[in-house]
Amino acid sequence: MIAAKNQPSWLRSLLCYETLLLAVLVIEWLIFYHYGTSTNRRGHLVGFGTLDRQFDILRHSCEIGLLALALTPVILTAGIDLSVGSLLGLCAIVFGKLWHDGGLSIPVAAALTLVVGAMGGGLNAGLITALRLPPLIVTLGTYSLFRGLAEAITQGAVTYTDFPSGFLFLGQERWNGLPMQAWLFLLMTVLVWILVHRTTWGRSFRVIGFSPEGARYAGLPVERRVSIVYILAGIIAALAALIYTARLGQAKADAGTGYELFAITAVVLGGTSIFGGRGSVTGTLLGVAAIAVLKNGLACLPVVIRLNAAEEISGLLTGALLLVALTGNAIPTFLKYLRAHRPAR
Amino acid sequence: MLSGPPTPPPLLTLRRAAKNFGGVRALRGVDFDLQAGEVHALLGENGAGKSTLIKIITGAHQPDAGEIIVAGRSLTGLTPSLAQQLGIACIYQQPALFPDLTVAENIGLRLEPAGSMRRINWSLRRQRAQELLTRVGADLSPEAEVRTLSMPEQQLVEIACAVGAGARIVVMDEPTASLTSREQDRLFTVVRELRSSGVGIIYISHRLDEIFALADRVTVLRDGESVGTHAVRAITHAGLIKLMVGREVDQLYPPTEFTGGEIVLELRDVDCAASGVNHVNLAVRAGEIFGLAGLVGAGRTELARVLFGLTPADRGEILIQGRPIAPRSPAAAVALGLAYVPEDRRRHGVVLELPIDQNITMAIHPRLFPNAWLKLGAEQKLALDFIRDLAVKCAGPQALGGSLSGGNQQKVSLARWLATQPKILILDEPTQGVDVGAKSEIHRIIRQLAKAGLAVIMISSDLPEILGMSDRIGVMRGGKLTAILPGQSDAHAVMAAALGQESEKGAA
Amino acid sequence: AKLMIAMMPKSKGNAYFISCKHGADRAAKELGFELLFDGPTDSNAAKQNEIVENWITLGVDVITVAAENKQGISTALRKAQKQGIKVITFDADALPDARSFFVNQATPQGIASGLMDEAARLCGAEGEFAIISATLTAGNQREWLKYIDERLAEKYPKMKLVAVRPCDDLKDKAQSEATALMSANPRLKLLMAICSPGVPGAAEAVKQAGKTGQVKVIGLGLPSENRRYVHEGVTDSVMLWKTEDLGYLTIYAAAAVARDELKPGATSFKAGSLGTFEIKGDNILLGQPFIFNRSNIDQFDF
Amino acid sequence: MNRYFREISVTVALGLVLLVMAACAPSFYQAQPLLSLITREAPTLVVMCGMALIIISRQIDISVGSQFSVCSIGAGLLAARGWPLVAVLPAAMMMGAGLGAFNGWLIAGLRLPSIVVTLATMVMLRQGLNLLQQGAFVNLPDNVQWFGLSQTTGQWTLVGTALSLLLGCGFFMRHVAAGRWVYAVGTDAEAARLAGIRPQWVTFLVFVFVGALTGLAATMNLVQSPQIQPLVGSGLELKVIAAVVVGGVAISGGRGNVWGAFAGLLLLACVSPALTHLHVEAYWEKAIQGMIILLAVVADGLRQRGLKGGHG
Ligand SMILES: Nc1ncnc2c1ncn2[C@@H]1O[C@H](COP(=O)(O)OP(=O)(O)OP(=O)(O)O)[C@@H](O)[C@H]1O
Ligand SMILES: Nc1ncnc2c1ncn2[C@@H]1O[C@H](COP(=O)(O)OP(=O)(O)OP(=O)(O)O)[C@@H](O)[C@H]1O
Ligand SMILES: [Mg+2]
Ligand SMILES: [Mg+2]
Repeated sequence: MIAAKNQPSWLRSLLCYETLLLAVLVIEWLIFYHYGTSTNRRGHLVGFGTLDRQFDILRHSCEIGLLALALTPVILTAGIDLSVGSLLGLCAIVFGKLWHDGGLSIPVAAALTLVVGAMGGGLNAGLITALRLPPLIVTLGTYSLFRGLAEAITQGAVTYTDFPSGFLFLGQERWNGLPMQAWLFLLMTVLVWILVHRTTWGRSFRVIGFSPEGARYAGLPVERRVSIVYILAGIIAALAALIYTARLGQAKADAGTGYELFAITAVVLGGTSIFGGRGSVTGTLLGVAAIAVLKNGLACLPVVIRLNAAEEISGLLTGALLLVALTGNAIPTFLKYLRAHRPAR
Repeated sequence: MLSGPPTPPPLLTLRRAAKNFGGVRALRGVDFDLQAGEVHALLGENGAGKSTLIKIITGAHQPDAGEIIVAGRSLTGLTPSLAQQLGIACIYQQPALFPDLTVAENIGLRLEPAGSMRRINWSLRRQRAQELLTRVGADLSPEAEVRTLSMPEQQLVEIACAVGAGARIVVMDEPTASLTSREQDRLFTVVRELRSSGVGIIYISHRLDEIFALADRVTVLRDGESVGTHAVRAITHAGLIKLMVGREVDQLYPPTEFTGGEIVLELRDVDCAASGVNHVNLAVRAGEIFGLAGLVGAGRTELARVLFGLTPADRGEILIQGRPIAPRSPAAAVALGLAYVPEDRRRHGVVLELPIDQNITMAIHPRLFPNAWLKLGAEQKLALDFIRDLAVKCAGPQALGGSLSGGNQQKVSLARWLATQPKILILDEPTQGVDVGAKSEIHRIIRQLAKAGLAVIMISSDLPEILGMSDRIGVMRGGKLTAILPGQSDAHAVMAAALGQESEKGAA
Repeated sequence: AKLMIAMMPKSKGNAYFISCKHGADRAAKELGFELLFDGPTDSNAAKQNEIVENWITLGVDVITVAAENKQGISTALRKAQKQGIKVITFDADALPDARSFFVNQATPQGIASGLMDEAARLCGAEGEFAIISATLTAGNQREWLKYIDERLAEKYPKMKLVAVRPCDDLKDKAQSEATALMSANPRLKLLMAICSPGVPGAAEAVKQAGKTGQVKVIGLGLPSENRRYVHEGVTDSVMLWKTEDLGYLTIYAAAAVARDELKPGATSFKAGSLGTFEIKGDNILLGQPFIFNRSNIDQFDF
Repeated sequence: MNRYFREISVTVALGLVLLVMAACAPSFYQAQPLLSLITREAPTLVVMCGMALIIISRQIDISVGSQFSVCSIGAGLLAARGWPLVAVLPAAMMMGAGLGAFNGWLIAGLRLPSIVVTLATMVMLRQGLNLLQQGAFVNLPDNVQWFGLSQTTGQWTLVGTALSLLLGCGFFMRHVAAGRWVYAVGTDAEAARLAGIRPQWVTFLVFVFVGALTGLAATMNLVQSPQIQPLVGSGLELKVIAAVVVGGVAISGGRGNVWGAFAGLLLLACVSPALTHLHVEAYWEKAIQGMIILLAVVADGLRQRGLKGGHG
């Protein structure tokens, strides 16, 4: 995006947005490693540089990471899904209810939860494709609807807890060195990456993002492809719900409140254009990482902890980072615009 | 100073205007002038820089170098609104209208004076719009939303705007590209009226006969440079073409070699209420070029859309090689061997943000990538072949569709559908906005495809093209196929059928 | 070095906890400790976890927590304990093995029956009333509602709870809800708000509806936010323990635990200027909730 | 073929709700509670007018809720310091306009996508306010409430202000050139440029305008009670966006009007009190809100589909 046309291709790929973001991430990481790791007053080595902490960051960012992953293809098709956070909540409740009240075994309940996620995504998909409604409005409606159903099912009151330890393993333990959910997240990342970057489906998401009409005239099955991205988003949201439930050991109707905004922030920070067509899964991954590292790294700085406002400061900085990234990403197009519309004299 | 003939000072002068887009040098130091009361034609191949030149004149683009002098004033930093104040009006190649607003409001927004806090008089607006529409011969309601209009109808609204602006300089970038001869005649009358009232008109067209019919002087552009300005009276057809292309071009249509083949496509009583297609019966044979003529809004594009599954038929039968089919989506139609090169190439034909190679392979994903797995090498190779075969002028297969000129976009759009190796090819205005060189190239390709056994349906508003290329000519009116004429019909018979004056014996 | 005590409310913007903080600040000053006070801006179990992690990083000496959710926070607290950090809870307890003491301001039963009894007293133990809660899903609210229901069934059969409406901790929404509740239930005798923004919201609604005295308002809230309405006679009484004392006591207990002065098995505990408190098991009891009304509200400035 | 189908269908839906209420719970229609309800929605209505403009110009602003909070607290602090209301009001509007100008500069000046810019400023404003105010209420002096008038006069003043603003916006958007420019820019910014309109200025000014309106709305909310909470206005953005789109303003710009948005706002604002009157349990409320949003757009979608067939 930044490179001009006549540069060699290796240089162009080096200067792409993802590389810059990676650089930011590495710098961020090094700074926090340096200033955020210490032997604390109790004599323990603590902070950002400890392996435990790194794993915690990983564990805490998996759900939002999954939602960001789910949103990447959606945003590539120039759509949006505001309902993923609510769907996460609904799925968590459904899972809890199936297991607790329905007496189903964990795997069956989990499988059914994924089906419910797919159905939630399918509702979005149906309204968006069959009736040609704008995704923003449809998912604004289902944002309320899904959360409302979760509250209605539990009457707002029930919290499902006491899941068996075999299930909690999914969210709280390590397997082969990494937290269990990190493996799942990795697997999903690879799958979505392949889908988006290596298959004709991913290609058609982009075409639809740039020009839905053009895609239809080219004989691409637009409705089916668009449906797929929303259904996939629903399934991934359901998976995130399982992980969330396992991590916290409880399923409650307010699970995942506000997650959609974090996920969208991560996707956009990752360089995916909100207007569709442009973007990459790698970027999303880096975006999620950049936000998670910023948030957790800040919280490791003794200065920030003593200010008693880690959350506020990280919120402020995330917003600022987003604006800076956007501005940076927009500079080339802006310059191009200037060149086209102003005399060079 | 040179002492020329004693002409009054020109309305507009351009001196050494230059414009680059990134690496593309669209204009390199062009001189141009326009006198009051003349029609000055601009001619050149696709991508020669005509549209860029006029965008500089209207302030839509700022030149990188050079000078614009309007009425003796040298201008820097010309903007669209300043240009309007100076009396420059323009009909762009791509209608620059507001699709969500009504025709009346579109005209109002262009023509009413500036002033942000001004009251809007809606009835005056409507009345004025109605007058202008009548004047340019457009049978449109001022209350219609522009998005519901077809391309040619939108073009008419643009013309109405330009006429209404009372401008001293009117620029028309291929205004007739999608007009049929009746609107064209109407437009010519308007242009002549304007000229006689002292307006200077810059007129761009790829149709040479229009230039000879209308223009006083002609400036030819080649590769962003002016290769000379001539009085139309003093130059010949062939001379002009040579100036444009730099070589002689055979302007004759390649001869038909159609001798008859099996029926590939058959329509029986096809109806589509949503798009107004009404009881169409038709049979097209392998190797045949079936031309579809008609006036604006006659429903030819609509028929193509029905065939291609964009607006599925609700009654009747469509058969391909005798088998009944019911395409309900373009995807289904493509699988059945249909291909449709749409008329609005910027919206439907190419995806402007994607590179040429991806544009070309877009319709053949299932065949080129059978496991849904992308193979970029194969894609690139295929694209290079088409770029070579169709002589697409571009920086390479990775160049974005949007960086191409209109004609080259058309070739990419055509390439996409040739790549599907269809049985039936529907071409909607295949040479609209395409220069003579490329046009004869496309005609040759169409002929070749027919010879290879394709059934071709060619929709065109360019009557000579229909007459020259078609083996049979279908004429549509009001969504009905009203007549099918033999290929060697004369223009009168076709026009009569299109206008509905045709009698039964005409068809026999 | 100075001892460092960290205190976490359920949500730090909440006036209730801000008032706790005042007491805690006072205690920390008296004892010469450094006090950290941080929490989520909205009640959120996951964020509480993260903040505990931060404090482990810093290596504070004691962590005191008002747990949003028992299970949610306990893992992190156990981790802190493993690192030698002492943990006590206040306001809302975690699992017993994740902390050494719980500073118990009042049991949920105590709060619920206190509110219910006060409501019954004001209504003459009969008639309709409605409740405004924080959010539908907040854990403590659910618990209080449960005990209110129990108390109602047990002691006040002639009273009828007509509706429970959440206000999302927004005062303005509480006001709208209260307005609608009053017009939908013309025989409504009392509005009970069980979250602190709800009380002034309900009071404002009653005042604007001109039903002062006709519809009574009670709730859990701070004197400072309700003083005006209590004086105007809109709000009849606000129930709350002395929140400053809660903060003060918590910090004293934390300090004592840190210095190993307070050990399991103790039965009483002396907290600075407040005097001695009873310990029941591992619960340090603050005492009964306090009811503020027109006669005494001016004596309190939190 | 009716251009105003959505506006009409929303109004019909609103009418249905009101009819149901008349049949099932006539207690809904009592003058004082209704006036109270309308007064509470008056600031929302003001913000909604701004949001309608923004969406018509093909942008979106999800930071209005945070702007509202900042203006409320800012104005509250000024009032608490003894500023008279005549000074507080313009100050709040200036504050809002400033915040809007910042958004507008990023969106129109630097050409950044509005949904992301305002997402960032939403988070930043909210967190900044948390940082400074730590959630504490601001107590207001007595003379602020109802502008120092009586309650009924104050309520009517607020309702009157909001309604005249609605009328003004409606008139402006239909009959004043600048209003039509907003439509033109929302329909096609490039075409607007070629027609001599400066789309970037229009966009910028629309954001400034909505900021100023948010400041006005914050003040209108401020005078309604003796204290103000920093959380005030959270969730406001979703409420007004939902009202505007349910009321038929196209999210893709260029279509719709404030009247439809007004009907949408009334419809959504009615749901909660209506459920209370019908004695429906509170935990159904969000689900029903969601259903209403979906039904309103589905009705329109079905109609469009019926009209256009397979057209795209
Ligand atoms: N916005 C743009 N960005 C990049 N390149 C451009 C742009 N507009 C035009 N060009 C390039 O400038 C050259 C001149 O284009 P222009 O549209 O002026 O040609 P034209 O003579 O009007 O052709 P046609 O007859 O096909 O309309 C072409 O090579 C085109 O690709
Ligand atoms: N999207 C649309 N919705 C409703 N009506 C439409 C739409 N597009 C076109 N029409 C109408 O359908 C009729 C036929 O369309 P169109 O003008 O494309 O036919 P055509 O014969 O292909 O003309 P041409 O090829 O000269 O453009 C016209 O009356 C037009 O107004
Ligand atoms: Mg051109
Ligand atoms: Mg056509």
